[in-house]
Amino acid sequence: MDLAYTPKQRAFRAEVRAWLANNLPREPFASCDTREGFEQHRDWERRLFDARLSMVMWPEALGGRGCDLIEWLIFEEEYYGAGAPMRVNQNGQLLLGPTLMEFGTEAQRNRFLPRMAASEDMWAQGWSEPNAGSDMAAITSKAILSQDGSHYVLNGQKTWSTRAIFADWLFGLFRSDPASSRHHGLSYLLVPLDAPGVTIRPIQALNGKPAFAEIFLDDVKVPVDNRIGDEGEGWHVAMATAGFERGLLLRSPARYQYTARRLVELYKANRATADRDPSLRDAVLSAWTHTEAYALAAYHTVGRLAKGARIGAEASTNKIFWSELDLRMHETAMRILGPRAELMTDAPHAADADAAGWLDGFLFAQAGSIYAGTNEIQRNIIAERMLGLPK
Amino acid sequence: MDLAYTPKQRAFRAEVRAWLANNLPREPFASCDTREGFEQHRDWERRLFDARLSMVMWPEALGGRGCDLIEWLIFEEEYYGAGAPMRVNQNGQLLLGPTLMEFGTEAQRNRFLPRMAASEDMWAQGWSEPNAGSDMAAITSKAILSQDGSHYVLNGQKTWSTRAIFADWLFGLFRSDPASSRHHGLSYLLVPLDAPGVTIRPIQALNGKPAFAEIFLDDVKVPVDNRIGDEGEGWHVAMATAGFERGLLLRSPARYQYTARRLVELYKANRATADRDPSLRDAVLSAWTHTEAYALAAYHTVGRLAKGARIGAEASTNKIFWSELDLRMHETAMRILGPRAELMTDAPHAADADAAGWLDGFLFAQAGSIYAGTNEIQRNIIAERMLGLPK
Amino acid sequence: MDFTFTDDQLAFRDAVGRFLMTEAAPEMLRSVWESNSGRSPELRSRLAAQGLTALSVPEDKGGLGMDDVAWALMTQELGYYAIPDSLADTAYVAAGLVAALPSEVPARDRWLSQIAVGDIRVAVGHPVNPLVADARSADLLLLAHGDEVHAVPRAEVDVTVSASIDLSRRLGRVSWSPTAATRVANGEAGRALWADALDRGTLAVAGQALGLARRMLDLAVDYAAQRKQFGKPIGSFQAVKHHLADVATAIEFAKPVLYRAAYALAHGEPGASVRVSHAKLACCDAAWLAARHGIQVHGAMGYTWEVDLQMFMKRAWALDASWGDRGFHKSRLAEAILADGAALGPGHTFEVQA
Amino acid sequence: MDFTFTDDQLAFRDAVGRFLMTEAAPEMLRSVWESNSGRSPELRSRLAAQGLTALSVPEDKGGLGMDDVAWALMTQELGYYAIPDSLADTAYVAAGLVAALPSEVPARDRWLSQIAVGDIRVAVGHPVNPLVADARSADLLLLAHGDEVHAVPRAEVDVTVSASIDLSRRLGRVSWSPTAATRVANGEAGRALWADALDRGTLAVAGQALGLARRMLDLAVDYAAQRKQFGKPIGSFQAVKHHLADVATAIEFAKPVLYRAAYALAHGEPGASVRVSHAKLACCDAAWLAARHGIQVHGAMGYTWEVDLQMFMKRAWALDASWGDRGFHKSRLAEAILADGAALGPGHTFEVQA
Repeated sequence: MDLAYTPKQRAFRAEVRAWLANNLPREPFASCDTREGFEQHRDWERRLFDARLSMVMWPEALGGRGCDLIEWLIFEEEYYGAGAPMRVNQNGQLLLGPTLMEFGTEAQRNRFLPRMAASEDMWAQGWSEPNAGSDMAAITSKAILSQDGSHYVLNGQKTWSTRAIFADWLFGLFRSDPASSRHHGLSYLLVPLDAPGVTIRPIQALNGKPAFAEIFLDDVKVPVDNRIGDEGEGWHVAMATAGFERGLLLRSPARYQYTARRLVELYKANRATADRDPSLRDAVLSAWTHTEAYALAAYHTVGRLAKGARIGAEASTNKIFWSELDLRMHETAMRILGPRAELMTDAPHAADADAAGWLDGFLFAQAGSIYAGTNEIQRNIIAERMLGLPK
Repeated sequence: MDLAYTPKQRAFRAEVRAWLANNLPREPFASCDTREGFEQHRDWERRLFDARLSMVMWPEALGGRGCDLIEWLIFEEEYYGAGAPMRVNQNGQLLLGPTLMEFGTEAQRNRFLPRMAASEDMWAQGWSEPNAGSDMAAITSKAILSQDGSHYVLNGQKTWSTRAIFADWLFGLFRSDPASSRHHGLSYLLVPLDAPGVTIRPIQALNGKPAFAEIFLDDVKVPVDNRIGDEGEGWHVAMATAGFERGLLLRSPARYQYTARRLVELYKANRATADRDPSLRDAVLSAWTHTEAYALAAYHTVGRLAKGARIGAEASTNKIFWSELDLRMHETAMRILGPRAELMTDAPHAADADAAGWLDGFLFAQAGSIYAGTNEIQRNIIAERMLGLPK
Repeated sequence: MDFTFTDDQLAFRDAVGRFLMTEAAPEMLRSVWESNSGRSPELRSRLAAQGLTALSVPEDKGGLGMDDVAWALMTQELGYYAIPDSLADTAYVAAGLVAALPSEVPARDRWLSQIAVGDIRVAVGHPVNPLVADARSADLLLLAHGDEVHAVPRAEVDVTVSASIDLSRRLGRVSWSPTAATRVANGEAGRALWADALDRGTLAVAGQALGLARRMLDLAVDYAAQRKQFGKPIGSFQAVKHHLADVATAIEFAKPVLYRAAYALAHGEPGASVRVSHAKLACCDAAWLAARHGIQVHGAMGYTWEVDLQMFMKRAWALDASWGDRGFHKSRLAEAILADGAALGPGHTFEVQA
Repeated sequence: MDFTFTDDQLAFRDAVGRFLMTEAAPEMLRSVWESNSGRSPELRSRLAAQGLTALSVPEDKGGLGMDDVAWALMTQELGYYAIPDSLADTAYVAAGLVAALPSEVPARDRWLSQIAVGDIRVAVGHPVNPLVADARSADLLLLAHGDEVHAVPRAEVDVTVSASIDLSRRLGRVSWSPTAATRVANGEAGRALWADALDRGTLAVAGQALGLARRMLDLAVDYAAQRKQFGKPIGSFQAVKHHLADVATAIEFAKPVLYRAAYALAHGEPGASVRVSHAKLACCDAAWLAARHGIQVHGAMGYTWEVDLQMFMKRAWALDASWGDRGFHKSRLAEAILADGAALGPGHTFEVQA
């Protein structure tokens, strides 16, 4: 155990910090669930890419800089600690990206990853279907191989596809063996969203913005080259991704530590009123202890990964921990804000800086225990795979 | 809605208060899980009976005074508010008693109830078996009717029978139809514990005292006159009792309100140290709000019963509410006591009055979410019978 | 001692419920939410036609002269159907305040009968609320200047609107200048009027929160019964059952707290304010939990604008800190419970110490 | 940056675990619990024979010179097997304190080698604990008189015993009179020694609590897998699964907090005390939850003396407030977190501000 950062790591932190200090947008962007905000975030991603900071863990050849996981954590700390914009293409970069690295052909990696790192292609995920939510293996969307074996013909419907109305590509699972059921006979395909037969209908989220979309596929032709891994192996390929999603990559600790810091500041700025409810002070302290615990667990896991360990079912404990922590922190903020909590941040009165962002964050936190596998499913996984309790 | 007590109700409260003031034991009794304490509590019950205060709701002819439920609540408030001893025969009086009233023959009522009210007979319950806990319908203990139909022959094992090593009688369910299964073919029988073939083995509780017993039945003869209700109807008869148990009777609000008052006093006496943990003040306030809510719900229910309503699955909400409230209150007391919490109250150092009783209460509170149907079972009942969710 | 409602009270509650079920259906809620004014004159006039604006107005002023206990039932219905209107502000809080004005106030009786027939919408600007609900659409505003109560016509105030997450709440910051002409009470009388208004406003929120909790529970139960995953209704999974059982339990034990507070208020009990704060906390806890488990049971559907649940959740979240946030009401509780010689414990649930 | 243990550290931990599994089996625990002294000399000497009494003693004094990080693993094993002995008090807390005494103290080296070979049991009377663990059975007591540290032979103190719910904890109130002969440190040095002892004692409790949590989880999992109701193992019911998943999660996120605190202590980081308080709170929370869900999953069996669970629960409850209760450690946290200019947020998890 050696908890000192190496000079190289310190230098990298300094570089990232300096770059952000010089390049951070002066004005906050519009919500990335709007066209305007989406483009602002996309431009920002291009600037990150030009500084080779968009996907620091990727090989240089693919637009990254070959950082290890510790350096990645350092990047995340600086990035979120600076209050930098959310990563609008992260579903592609962090869910599909690692899958392509592991299961893609060299041609596929070269074709898709650099453009993904540069956000020239924006990606939306296509897992869920109207009747395949928690039960993902219930997927029915079909991908039938053409006679000549050159392409698949897709029919069906996907849903809950994040910001798909603004995206260029869809990645997801399709049933390539019509006779198959459950986890078998699925293939992992990449679908251009401008292909004939694709219809995209926005779904308005709690905040009234088109944060998701339904995607209808009507005889959509997708070349076989767009399949990742072998035909029928899609579940296996996707689960690796799901593992990543539940695990660290998509939810590094830094953003929660940043929220905790803001919460402490909010409490200190409103202490007189906040302390009328004694539970709030305790909740604020817990915000620090729990985000710190999450960060420590991340470094511990990363260290074990570096020594060859694999993330197993404990990834599910991460999912539960960050989603419920994030919700508690935002609930605490709402309680501290009291009557100001309900006000839309674009409302004049709420312009007092205190309140900014908390309501949006509170609404978004409501979804944390639902997406990427509900927390009920995660607890089942922990009990069955980590503790070995009977199905 | 009229929330004023009638003159009659006020007079009754005054009478009970005066009697308790004159008759309360000066010294606290030993634990009723010990022989010594059991006898002390039994003598106390006799004194209550002589004042016709042991079963105030029972008809005068059976040793009560025909009080209605409001008067009963008043009695409980005065009784527990005065810190009077726990009711050592309550399993019989409150579980079996109402069942006898509803399903017993006149002969059975006259034979058993007055002696029960006077605690001349002490009763233990015989529901659980080693493999029939939460799943009570899994009962296998047999009661086979003799050729001449004069008596049953009992064989099997009961367990978790409260203070059975000190008791005179057992009431419980037995499978009188060997071919039956689950809820069918069970009969409700009263078994004298001095009958040949009965063996009682004490079970030490968390506190090291013989609070329960296992009861082994080996060809025990029980006259058919000791059956309550029809043969094979035992489940139906017992469920009425179980309903009472989960419901109000066994857990009137007063004892929890008394605990909440003691907790407020404990907090005020230790405020300087307690307030270092801000969550404690909030927990203390919740103790009052939740016990008060429980009392209000009781009066509301009693009022509805008086108008002819029945307690249904909402009885299960009572069970969850009082058991989790009681545990939280005792956990809060442990936290307020800090390093004094772990000390046995008979230990010299703990003689500071503050701590007395909290540790014992904390241990006992651990069982509240388990006995009388675990809280998991209760939540299933609420969901399925009160909300109508699918089994 | 009878802690239940009369059959008449329950029958009236049921009638109002049936009325709102048809008049305030979710589709209609949606259209009002998305409208500019956030208010529907048609709805308001139908509410008036039902006599709902006249509930608190004394009978000799053309009202029904109902008390706080009746409102404990009524506000639950308003919450259950999340009616996009501030009816309780006008018909309960304001009506109560106006009725308690000294008879010298010339306009008092006129206002009462206008409220009764539904001619005016009255906004109440209690100091505990930084913004005034319906300030813009009100005809008359009751505003505080220290202890003074002022009744100010809409024309005499400026309103800056703030948007709430609950689009059926229309909040505004009011700028105005108190004059002798607008003052209707002051000093001790003013203090008393504002104190009563605070308790009534709080009780109205508590009742609505409880109604919202019941509605969100019903919505979640319906969804859990029909939505299938892994080949069976999700409502058959124990985790879902236990989430909803917890909501049902919270509701069961908030209800009587609300009723006790209403009775204390109606009978001017000394401890009424503490009972009211208790009711607000208990009912808002139930609503908060119902929202949390409600959206969890709905899964991604619950996170959408299309599914009705969102309107009820947002209303619950918005009302949570209105008419005094948790800190405010917890302090009122703490003051009473931790006071020396506070009458706590068995026997004090209904016995009012003089 | 490597926040993991070396293979050697883990191997040693495993070896100790295997040793305790056989030497401190539940039956043996029971017999020691029910004995008068609550201590087993045989066990103590076997622990010494394994070198466990020598872990913290410097190598030149015949010890293994292990640091706090090693103890973060070791104390978990002591907790997991709930060994009925105060080994950590002597071999970790006291050894650390004695080793840090000024070399002028004549007896220092003798004590260290006696500790190393297991000849003496040392009780530590830190002011944060009202009673002294093992005061009666100790050979030497380290006692506080203001900032002064006194090393007092058992013969020179009177001990009044208090019984704990955890029968393997033997607590005593100590009466004694400080003399120049017993004083081994004072002033600044004394303050520093007591401060270190507090952090070590706290860390030792945190580690044991985490070990207890892991054991109670294992016991509950085993029981849930074999106990059948309604025709299937209760472990297949979602409610039971979710109870135990929550315990597993609490443990997962307490572990690294414990390790971080141990490292901070071993390297004398300025913020070490805050890390230690954090570890105590996180590990005791995990243990408290493991006890609660553990007994719930065991049902009535968990409420009995016969089932092993009770010994682990009682130990967890007893340790919860030892070496500083929650209020004490929460205040230490609050002071640091709410301080002006506190270094919070991303990037400060390992960066120590000078």
